[in-house]
Amino acid sequence: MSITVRYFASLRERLGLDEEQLETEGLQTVADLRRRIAGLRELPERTLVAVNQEYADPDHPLKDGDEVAFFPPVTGG
Amino acid sequence: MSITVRYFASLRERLGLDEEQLETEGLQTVADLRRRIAGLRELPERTLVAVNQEYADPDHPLKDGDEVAFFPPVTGG
Amino acid sequence: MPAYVREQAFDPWREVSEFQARELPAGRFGACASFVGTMREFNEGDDVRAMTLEHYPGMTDKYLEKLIDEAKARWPVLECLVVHRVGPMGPGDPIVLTAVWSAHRAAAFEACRYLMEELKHRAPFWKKETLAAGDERWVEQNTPG
Amino acid sequence: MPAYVREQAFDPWREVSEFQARELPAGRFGACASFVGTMREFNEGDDVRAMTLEHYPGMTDKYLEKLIDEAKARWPVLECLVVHRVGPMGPGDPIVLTAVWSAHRAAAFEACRYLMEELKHRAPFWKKETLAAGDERWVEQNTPG
Repeated sequence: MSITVRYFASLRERLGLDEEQLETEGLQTVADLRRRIAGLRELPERTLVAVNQEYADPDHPLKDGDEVAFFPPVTGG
Repeated sequence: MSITVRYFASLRERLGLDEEQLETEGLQTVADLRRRIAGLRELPERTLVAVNQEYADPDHPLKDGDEVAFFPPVTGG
Repeated sequence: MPAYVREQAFDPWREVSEFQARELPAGRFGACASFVGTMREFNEGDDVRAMTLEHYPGMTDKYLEKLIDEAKARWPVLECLVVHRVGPMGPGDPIVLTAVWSAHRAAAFEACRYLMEELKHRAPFWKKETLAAGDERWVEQNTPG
Repeated sequence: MPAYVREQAFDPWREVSEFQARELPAGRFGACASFVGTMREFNEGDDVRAMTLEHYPGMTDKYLEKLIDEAKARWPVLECLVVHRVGPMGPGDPIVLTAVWSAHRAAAFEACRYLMEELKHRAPFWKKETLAAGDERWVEQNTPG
């Protein structure tokens, strides 16, 4: 199962990473993916998550081809 | 003592009167003037009063040359 | 003073835009809240063809400026603008504009609404409607909100 | 759809004016409340020389349209307009516009504020400031109001 992971704003800059493809066999939910990524890189606690461009809870299920975005608290307007 | 009395909107139309000069010897306050006018003409209960172009309470004192306006509830905006 | 009574039709967004360019230092304000009241072609279930707005010249200006002073005393606002139409008008015509500039948004939102509510409840304007059939009536009171 | 992300400078009052002329039937609406957020030359006590707004293309449009749907479900509003700038900009530049049209004023005021608050708290935009000395910083969080 392959997932596209995107990073935005200060998180993108801190990681020096815009987007990556992750093989995610054995991962069921957003919380699983988050733990996997936190094992690879520093992910601040206040990081928000969207799946396929909508906010997602930790127990949101993952499927092949999903786009999952991680980003800091928003500051628009 | 002479007072200029002005009427606006539906009150002006109902009375057929825009402005009048009243001799007001013996009248101390807005309430006195209001009673005097109510003796001459029909003055609805919800009529508002301004003295010299500012809202005035019934006990507002009158003096020679004052401009006193009577008008219905406002409906601007 | 930033309160104007107009006998001619006015373009509220041109007023806001020009007032801002003239009176507000670019970069000092972060927020502008505005409200435009426009004549509807219906009121209280009836079709309205035309309207005439009467006011109390002299008292009107004074009262609108007092409202602006009150808003400036209650909120950290930089500038306020109020424009009110009087005389005869038709459906779609702007009647009133209130606009407030401030550093942050809460003050602008709250002061703008305050100006409109106070204006509606206390400023000496009166509406007379001409209904579809041609008969006229004075509006008895404003809608609560 | 009435939510737009713009990479160029925009004139918010021209947007409101043109949108109204194009989308709103004259005489049906009595109220238009609007808000414009503008870039300040100061933030959290520091002078700010420039700003860049990043967003999440795709999610942004979807989220702004969802907000408009929510506002329309909660209040009797006729139409909503949201415009948000992205990319590099300078002090005095408009960043965001929210505007709401309705028959009566309460719905317009409340829905307009709702759109702004929700946008600030949830829409995927991020500000990076360039300070007077040239150093850059990401804005950590929005002002509460």
